[in-house]
Amino acid sequence: MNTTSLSKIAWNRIPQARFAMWTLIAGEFVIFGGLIVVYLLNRMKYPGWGEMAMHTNVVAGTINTFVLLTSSFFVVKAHEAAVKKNVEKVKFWIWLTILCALIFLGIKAYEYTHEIHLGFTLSSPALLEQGKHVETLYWALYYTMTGLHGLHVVGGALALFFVMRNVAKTKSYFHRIEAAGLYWHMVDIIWIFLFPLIYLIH
Amino acid sequence: MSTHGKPQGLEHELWVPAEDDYHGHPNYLKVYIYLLILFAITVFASLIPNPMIVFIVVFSISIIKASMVILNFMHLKWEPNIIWYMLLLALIALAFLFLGLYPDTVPIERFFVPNG
Amino acid sequence: MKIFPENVSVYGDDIDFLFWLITIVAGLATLIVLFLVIYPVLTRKKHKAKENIYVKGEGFKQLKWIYLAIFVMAVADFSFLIIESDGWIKTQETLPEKDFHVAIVGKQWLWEIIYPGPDGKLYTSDDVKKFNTMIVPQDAVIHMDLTAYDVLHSVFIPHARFKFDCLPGRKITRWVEFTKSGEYPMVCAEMCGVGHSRMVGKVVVLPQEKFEKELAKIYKK
Amino acid sequence: MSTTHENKGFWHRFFFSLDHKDIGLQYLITTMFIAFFAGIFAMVFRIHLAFPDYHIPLFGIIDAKEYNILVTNHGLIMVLWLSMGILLATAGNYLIPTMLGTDDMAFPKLNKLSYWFFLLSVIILIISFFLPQKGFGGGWTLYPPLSVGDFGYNTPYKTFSDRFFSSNTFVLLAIALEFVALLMGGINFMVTLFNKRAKGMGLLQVPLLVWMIVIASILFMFSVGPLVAGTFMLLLDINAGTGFYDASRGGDPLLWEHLFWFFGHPEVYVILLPGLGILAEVITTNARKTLFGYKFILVLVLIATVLSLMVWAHHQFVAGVDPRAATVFGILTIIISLPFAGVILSFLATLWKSNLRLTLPMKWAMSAIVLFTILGGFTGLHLGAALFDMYAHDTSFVVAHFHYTLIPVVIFAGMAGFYHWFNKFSGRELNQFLGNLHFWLTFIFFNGFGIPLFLLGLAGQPRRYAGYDHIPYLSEGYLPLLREIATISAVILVLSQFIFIFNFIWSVYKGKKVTSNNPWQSTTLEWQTSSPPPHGNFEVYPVVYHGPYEYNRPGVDKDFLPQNQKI
Repeated sequence: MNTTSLSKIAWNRIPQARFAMWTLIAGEFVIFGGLIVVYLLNRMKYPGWGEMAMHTNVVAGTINTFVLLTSSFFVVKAHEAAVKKNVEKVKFWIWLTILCALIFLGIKAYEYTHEIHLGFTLSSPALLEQGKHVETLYWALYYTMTGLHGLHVVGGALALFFVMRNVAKTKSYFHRIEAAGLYWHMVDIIWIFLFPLIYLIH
Repeated sequence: MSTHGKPQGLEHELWVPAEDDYHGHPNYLKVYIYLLILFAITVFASLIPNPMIVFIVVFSISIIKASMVILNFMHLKWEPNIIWYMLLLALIALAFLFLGLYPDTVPIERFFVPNG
Repeated sequence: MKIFPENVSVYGDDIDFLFWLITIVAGLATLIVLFLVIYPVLTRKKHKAKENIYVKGEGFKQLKWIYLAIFVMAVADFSFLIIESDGWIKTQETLPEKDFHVAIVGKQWLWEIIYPGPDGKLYTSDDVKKFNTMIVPQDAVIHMDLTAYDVLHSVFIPHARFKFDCLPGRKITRWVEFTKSGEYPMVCAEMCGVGHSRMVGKVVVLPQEKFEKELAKIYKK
Repeated sequence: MSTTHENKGFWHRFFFSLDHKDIGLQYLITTMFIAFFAGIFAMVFRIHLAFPDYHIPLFGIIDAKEYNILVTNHGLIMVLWLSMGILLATAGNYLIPTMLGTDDMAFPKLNKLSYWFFLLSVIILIISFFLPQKGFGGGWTLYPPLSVGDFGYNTPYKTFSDRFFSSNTFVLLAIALEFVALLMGGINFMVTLFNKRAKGMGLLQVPLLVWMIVIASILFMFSVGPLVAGTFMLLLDINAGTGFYDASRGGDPLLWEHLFWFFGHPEVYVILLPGLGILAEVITTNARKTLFGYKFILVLVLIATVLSLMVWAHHQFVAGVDPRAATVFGILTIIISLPFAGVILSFLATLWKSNLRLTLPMKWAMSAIVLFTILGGFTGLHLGAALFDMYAHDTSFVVAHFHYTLIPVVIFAGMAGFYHWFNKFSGRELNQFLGNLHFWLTFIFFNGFGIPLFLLGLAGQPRRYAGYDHIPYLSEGYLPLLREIATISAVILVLSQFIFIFNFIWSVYKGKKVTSNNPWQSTTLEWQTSSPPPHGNFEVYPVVYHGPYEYNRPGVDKDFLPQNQKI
């Protein structure tokens, strides 16, 4: 059986790096999905959360969404360059992506400091003093979801960096760019869901 | 890795080329621009005063955006079925989780014994 | 030798019946399984190697006995379900008209029983709180509000075949009706810390007149 | 044992090795090490229940807090570390590449990393015993709010270092790390199955055990996700003062129960499926018959996999879930018993009219089927009926039920596999007399322990009590006697495992060398190479021509036809 031709991909034939990455991504979806399910249900249960959502910085969130969408585009460009085995272009697009990740994290850090300044923290003792017990949970979930996502941004950027360095050094392993890129897209997709849930619905 | 003793003969049937890029490439720029347009719609839709409508509009656009990224940027369109099945199973699991949790979360009123 | 503790509630018989029904049906299935395991062992020498049947178990014709067994099992299972759903709806999903209302609140590690007080309403200022001993009238539907102050607890009255968890932050109302007066244990069935095994209260079931006298005594204090 | 690795030192072999066989053995030894303690715990708390005044050597007379710690850690270790460590990690690592006829896993480095995470989780779990709380004691289900504070006395932790260096935090970290380890392992298994099969081996020619381990890994991955998020939230509840499970802050303790059992029920199948796979291998080899209904079993298992994601709330029938939802979960629970009935019946059909060899692995396998079906499966019907569950929930009946589902799968099927493959991975033979002694002692005293527990549960004995003598209705009649029988049996059950450990160690060093690579005359690929397999598993990559269970095939002169042998 010769399976190299494009049209005859059987239902289970896929290179192993990509296969492993897709499996990982499916697993990550369930983790974040669990958090989003918890968030959605509590959001339905406590209408008071809408008021809390107004305290988030929509402008910063919008810029961040744009940054991540753009970085996703950069990663596919890097993949396109990797297919052509063009090391310089791969390096260029990956560096742009990592720059986007840094911008994202910077804006997120600015948001966090602002919110902590307002008294919204993981445990929000300030809200408790005002008698807003239920609302503390909103901020706990906010920090959990965005924090976990932020960790994935860091992880994805590091993965991209190391893969790029290895590719630049050895001039091979180009398929790893796509695998790391897949992970980066997953980070983007999670944000696509987090952004409206956290920032837009009041 | 260097200590690996490799057996003789054919390793295994060449299931797939390990590095060859055998899937198609959509026009990434076009997809990116569509994504930006949808993103703009999302942001403007959030200005609607009714939160329920905002939720429905914004969440469905999110699903469209996510599937565009998955299908085009992540090349799911060209991936074999097993990846689809796997993602489908993840969605099924999440749907069950949501349905199972719903009756025990949303309609429940909080209660504390007064003067407890 | 009795298997269950003596049944003193109106729905206890349903539960005992369900147990015996499933046990008997499962017992018949057990005999079949044992036969299917032991018979091949006893006759293992009879089959010379090549007399074996090379059956792959494909297609309906070869699998028909298994399909039949699964079908029979499905029928049995669903009849259990139908039989038990009556009792489940009666005990859990419906609340008959109440004769007496009481709240049981779990607390590490005792049961706090809240009686409604002279006004007959719970959670008002004249409520009376008692610990560990709950007095209830006989032959009367008793509504129990189950909740907890700190961690999860679970009210378990074995003689009444009643069990339900007490969760902090929510009120769950279930009912029970005792058919016989006496003292019955009320234990905690959910891990609640070091004193879990010492969290043993009792239910005192009294005939109506005697119960009213006792209740009046409690309210007086 | 180490014929192929003489030139490598201990550290190289048991810490840095990339070979999947070494990693499998690393898993085996680590899990046996930790399970040894869990077994001792069980012995100690059982003795405490039946003979509260007995001064237990090394432990003394244990108090309620120590009792809770022992029970909790017994459950945690047995379910999360032993069961998955043996059936998924050990069996998967050792057997998947050898059965698929390839040299190693798809990602050997990831495999090694996965073991390191597993080892780290074990170390962190052990550290949790040396923290001020002396171990976690809030029940293996870790239900908050009990698991958030000082589970012993409900006194909240004061400072951050108190909270972080507490047994709660460390146990949760250990669990999280173990999940990560098994997720990495699972990805590896899956990719290996799909991408590294021997030439000619179609997906339906893969031995059932490999399929079962891979399906179990996938199921594990999809069910564990929400619990990983939940564990993260519980860690924050303990350490950062959030209120995800605190009702006064808008959280909900029931949320944890849902997330936990959303994983916890599929977990039962994660353990069960590899067990069934081992049974399939052992039964076909010893029955000298082809497996009845290979595809049928595979389809049933796939159905059960999807169904198992929607039955979890039957652990919570009386935990405050909506009773109407409980009805739905009850129906689904009953439905999921049907596919497994089909699998067991297929195994029984394989035995039917067979020319079976009553070898030691076969004894383990057949008793696994009997015990699992009769006392584990059928009592599941009792508990699946929500109305009876209201009475039996959280009593010893449940304890007996899940011991009768897990022990046949983990111990009996696991031992069947161990005795079956021992001469493959060690190159030596086990002592048959000690093996038989181990089997019969385990079989008899497991029942001597389990059946009294059923009766105690029916008498209304709640679980996790550190003593029943102060409760009148539980200390009258024959109940104390039953507890004593159960305790003595449990003690002998645990002690008889020492026979096994002795036999294992003795046979590894002093056992008779195997004379044949394929002593059971089995067909699958791992038997077609030397014992133990060399580095890289095969001298020449095998080429596969047949399905995995070609026994007594018409037209073949021998009664078995190896997968890599042309007719």
